Amino acid sequence: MPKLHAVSPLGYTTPHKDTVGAYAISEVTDWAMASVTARKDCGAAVKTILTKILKQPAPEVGGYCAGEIEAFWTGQSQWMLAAAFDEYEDIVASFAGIFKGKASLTEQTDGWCRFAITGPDLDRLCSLLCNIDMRGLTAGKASRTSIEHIGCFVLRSADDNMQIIGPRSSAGSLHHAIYTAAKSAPF
Amino acid sequence: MIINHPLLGPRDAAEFTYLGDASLIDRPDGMADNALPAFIDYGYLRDNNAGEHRELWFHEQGDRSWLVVTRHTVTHEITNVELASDVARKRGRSK
Amino acid sequence: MRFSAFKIISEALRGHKGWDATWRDATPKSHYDYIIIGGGGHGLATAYYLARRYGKVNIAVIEKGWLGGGNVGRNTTIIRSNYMLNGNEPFYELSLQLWEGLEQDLNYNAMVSQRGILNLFHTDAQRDAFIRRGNAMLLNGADADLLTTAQIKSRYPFLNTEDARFPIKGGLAQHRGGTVRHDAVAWGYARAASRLGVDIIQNCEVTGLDIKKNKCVGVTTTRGPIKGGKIACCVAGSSSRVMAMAGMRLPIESHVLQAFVSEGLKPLIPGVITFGAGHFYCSQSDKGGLVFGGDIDGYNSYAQRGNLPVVEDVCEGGMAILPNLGRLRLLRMWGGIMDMSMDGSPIIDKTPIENLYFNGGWCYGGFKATPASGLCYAHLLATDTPHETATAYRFDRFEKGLMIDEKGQGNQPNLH
Amino acid sequence: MLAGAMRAYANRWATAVGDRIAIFANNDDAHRTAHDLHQLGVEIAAVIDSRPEAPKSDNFEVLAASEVVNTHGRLGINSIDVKTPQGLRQIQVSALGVSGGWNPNIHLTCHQRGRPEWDAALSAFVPSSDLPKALYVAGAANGKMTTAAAMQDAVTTAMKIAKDCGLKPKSLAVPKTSDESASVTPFWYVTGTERGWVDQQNDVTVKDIKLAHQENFRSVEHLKRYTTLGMATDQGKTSNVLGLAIMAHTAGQSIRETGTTIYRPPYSPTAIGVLAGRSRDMDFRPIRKTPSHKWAEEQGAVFVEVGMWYRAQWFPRAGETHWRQSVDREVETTRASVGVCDVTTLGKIDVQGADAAAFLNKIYCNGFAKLDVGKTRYGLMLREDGIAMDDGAAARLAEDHFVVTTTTANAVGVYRHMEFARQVLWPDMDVQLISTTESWAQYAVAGPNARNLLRKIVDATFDISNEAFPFMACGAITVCGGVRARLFRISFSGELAYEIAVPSRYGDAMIRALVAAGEDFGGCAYGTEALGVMRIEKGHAAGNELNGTTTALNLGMGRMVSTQKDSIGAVLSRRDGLTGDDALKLVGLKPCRTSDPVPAGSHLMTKGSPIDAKHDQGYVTSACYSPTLGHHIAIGFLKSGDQRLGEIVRLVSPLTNIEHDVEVVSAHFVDPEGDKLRA
Repeated sequence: MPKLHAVSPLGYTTPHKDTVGAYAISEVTDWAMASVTARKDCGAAVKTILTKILKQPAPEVGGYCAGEIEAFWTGQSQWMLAAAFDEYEDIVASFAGIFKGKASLTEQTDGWCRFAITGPDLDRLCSLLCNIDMRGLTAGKASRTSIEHIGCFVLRSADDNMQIIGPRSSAGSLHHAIYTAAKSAPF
Repeated sequence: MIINHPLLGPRDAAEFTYLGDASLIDRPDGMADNALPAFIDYGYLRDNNAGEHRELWFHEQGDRSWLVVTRHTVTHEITNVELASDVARKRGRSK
Repeated sequence: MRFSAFKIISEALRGHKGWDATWRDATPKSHYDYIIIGGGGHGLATAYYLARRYGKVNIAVIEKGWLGGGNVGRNTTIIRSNYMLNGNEPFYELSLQLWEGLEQDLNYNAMVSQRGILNLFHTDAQRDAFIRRGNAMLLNGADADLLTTAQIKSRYPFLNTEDARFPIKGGLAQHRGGTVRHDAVAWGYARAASRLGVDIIQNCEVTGLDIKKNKCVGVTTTRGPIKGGKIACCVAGSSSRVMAMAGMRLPIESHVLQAFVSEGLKPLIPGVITFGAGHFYCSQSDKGGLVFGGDIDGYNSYAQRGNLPVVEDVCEGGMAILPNLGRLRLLRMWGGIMDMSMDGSPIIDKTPIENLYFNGGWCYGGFKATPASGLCYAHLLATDTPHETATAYRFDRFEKGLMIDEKGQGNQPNLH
Repeated sequence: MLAGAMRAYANRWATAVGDRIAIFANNDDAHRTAHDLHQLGVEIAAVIDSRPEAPKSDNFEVLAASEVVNTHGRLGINSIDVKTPQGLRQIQVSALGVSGGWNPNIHLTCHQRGRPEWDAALSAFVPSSDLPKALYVAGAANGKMTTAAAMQDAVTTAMKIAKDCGLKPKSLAVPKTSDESASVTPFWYVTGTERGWVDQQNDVTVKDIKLAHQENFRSVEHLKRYTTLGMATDQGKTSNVLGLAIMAHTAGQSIRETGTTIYRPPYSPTAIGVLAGRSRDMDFRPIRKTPSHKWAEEQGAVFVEVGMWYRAQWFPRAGETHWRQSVDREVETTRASVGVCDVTTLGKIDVQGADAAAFLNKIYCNGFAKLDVGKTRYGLMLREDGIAMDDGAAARLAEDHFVVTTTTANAVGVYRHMEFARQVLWPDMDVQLISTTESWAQYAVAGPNARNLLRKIVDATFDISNEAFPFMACGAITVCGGVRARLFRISFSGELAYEIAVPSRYGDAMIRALVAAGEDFGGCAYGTEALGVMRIEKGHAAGNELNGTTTALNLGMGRMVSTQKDSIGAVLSRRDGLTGDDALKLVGLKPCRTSDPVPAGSHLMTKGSPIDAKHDQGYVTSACYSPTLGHHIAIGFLKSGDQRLGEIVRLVSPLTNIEHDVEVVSAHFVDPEGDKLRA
């Protein structure tokens, strides 16, 4: 029986990395992700469980909690939960027990590509890419928006560190958009 | 146009998809005796007023909320934005 | 006074002192047999054909602003009859035939230019649908021509056939389609109607409909009440507002459609071209500016002005097929109010109120329909029966399930 | 040229537009221009001022109460005729500057259709007093034409904004500036000469405006359209006020009565490329690729754009010179043995919650409440107007968990529609939705050897025999030694078939493994063309049939619309006009002469009837060459089609010069009883 080897969203066997001037754009593939949506009337209970898992308060509207296990808010009573791929590849099975029917969990790991961007003045870089208020997107915030017609999540973990998460099928186009913006950045 | 999302704050209207008059919330009962005329009215007739208009927008490039936006159709001024689910519940659409 | 070559030469010699008013500005009388609400292209055409073809007299056209200031003055001037459905195609073909004889009919130069229209397609499914449509056109007596990519490349070498996200796989052409000087259409009909005795009353807004026992007997206006035999509403984007005065709700929403013009340049685009993988259409005016447009803005609006996301979308569509436009400057943009109907097709019908008639729901295809709309509406007003090419344009088609939905988008007006 | 332009050339770019300049003006600011030019060493021949009280100058001659009435020169100006109170004078010049005073820059206040108002003291239009909320105008744009007045206005307006925002601003000192005179007396045009230029770009003259008036184009909007005044690249910045003042004068009206047109965006002409940005050429829209894209490229696949996706159409092999050869081979191989096709692009929506089944019962016209766990069912979704919207399969993975598939093209719209139903129509149902389209790489494995192929892939702990995993079964499995996967026994091709899904990162490896496993049976990969051929042979409706105007009844699925429940679209689908005896029905069509094609887009006519639109009986939606049957086949819609099987009808396509007879047959050309599916 053949062994199945994984490839990254950009199609490489190891994650791809680019350096453009002061910017590093790195493909990130070592997170497993699942959407967590509270069942009817379970919003508060799910937040409590998330708080337990994250070991910090569950993210509020527009929030992003970085950590070993991380989560960001994606919609009403809905979060994306992420954990190390090696440990949590079957992430839904890993967490189904703790949510005990209070939330609907759906595997999202491979639905997305993720790019970590580090470098100076990310507000201005991102303002070339999307129309959200980047100065308002401080560390610990997440927002869904559109980048060159691609629906993406933009997460801010620090002033000089952002993550852009986009649909896996458009990884090439999204990477091209970020790369071009970094190249165009006059700073 | 900027839509002041009740959860997320001001967002560019380009992130949203428009559906139409908020009366689309009031879907008739398909099993009722008068269902056919009720659905013809629901499906096809609109007030279409020049002035304040309550309408449904979907935050497609955002949190996937359906919103009821109160907007002036002449000036485009938006005076109120609510979660459509809240409005629907108030209008008696709970199961 | 008739326009003629002789008249032009003699006036040129006399310092153009002899030209008279294009139309007569009338003061409202107390009663008309026919009151047409709306002095746009359709209203003026209705008055003209009512007088000319149906021999009616004592007709008024009342306009709240200046004549031709609605959609006939704010469109992209395209004429065509490339429709697919039998409810539509005979009507639009009638319209195209009327355009072909319009200038002789009206004795007015409306600059009818049959420079052709080309609808590009980019997928096999689109090709199949266009073949179906082209066949429907031919079966209805119109003209249609299927062009291969190679033919398109040789005739329109400036189109992006090299590096396109959605390559051009062919096109459906209607060579009899083209453009008309839009303002001149309103002026031409106004002049011809005025010469037949029609009263054209500007700056006269209808403020109410005088309805007694379910019968409309007149209108109240900002210039006083006017009694009428038959009252005909013909107000495009304002349809819902006017018919609300009669207590009617319509299967119509008002939406804004933007149009754009560039700075002038030497002849580039020989006809009208439409993009099939986005929404963009373009032609070049005789003055040299590119006239182009795209989608409606997408939300109910009476604002006669547009918003930027659609500007961006239209320019993206333009650059996708005409990359050579990149440095051409956009000069001016404007918006018109479209009476978007629930199936994308118009209504020319009696209302449930006696002697009150309705013409509307033209979506953003009203300009090309102007002559046939006027003729068919006049026919309905004169005979109380629908014109043979407009039998499907009834109010009751929605309750009966007989929608005429060219785009297959259903009851969502902003998608038509 | 404009006197202000002369000043700008001189002051900003150190350029003299001529060595002997005259300026014709009606305002004090033009004298400043003359003064500036003089200071820079340009000879000022004269300042001709229409006002009797013109300012005097020690440096140049000022002719008060005078007008320039003519100019001379062939390729450029070399002299002007000036009418002075003392009589006519000819003055030698190399350039003439004209100045009518300044207009406030009111353009932005018009972009929301604000109507400018006439300020008689200023002889200019100023912003509407009824500005949109939160729009303020200060300074010269607001008609404050001197630096000191503009500064004062800026401070006053800033205070007002602060107060309107609920702040309590401290008072601000107005900076001290010079307060030069901006006095102006209207002077619209020189009388006694016919060709006074008004719009210098569009060559509109005083005479043209008078002619417009004579012909009743008196509204300012008519004036603009009739003469093209103000429609060139300056958009009337230099000519509009002048033009309508002349119209007002001609009509014997005030300028206030005459009114003005409004300015439209953009303020400055803007390059189309700037507005389009990066969205051009290949970057016009993003590209979506499936996880097996790279593999397909290696196979030499020919791709086609489907929405944003690129899908492999067929996989040419050595010696195949025409696409039909490749497609026919792929179909024949699949029907004879086994084929593998990438179906990742189909939309997938995860539906969970206690009310998941009840929710699907609302969304689909057919019933879902009683679907067993571990089973899949075909679902037809209607729009609320009763027209078919989309179709797909819904698999019940658990009591409270379904995964729903949509067509590739409609994935986004269906998701939006389902969220509408969930949030707006039934806000208190316990149901949660999320798209999982991209999470799974999904492959169809079809053909008599499909199960045999899968046995080489699916881990042995899972029994996929016909008994354990029958037609329409679904479930979670593992493949290739423990990789999580989902298996659905559904068929689009009409063959014994499965769809198998693995997490997308394994998609590339999976397609390679499936194709390699298929080689043992002489199998192959097939693309969207072969997929299309097989679905037409089987009579399955797809995008060409679900064209936004067809109902369940048209599609031959009228009985699926349940009357036992309230589902979206059911009520309006029952309208008389949609259910008449002559309603279109989906039928199969085959040529009477087997070499004839049956192309999509053709129309159908009753044999012997006139060939015109009035006698139209239907149209062909999808067509292909069927390698299985050895001739072309098609499906399409025909009036009362289900009653007309066996009838010979006329197929016409005047656009492509085709006309011949075809036979109406069942749309199920291959395996109508479905024995293969259940094998």
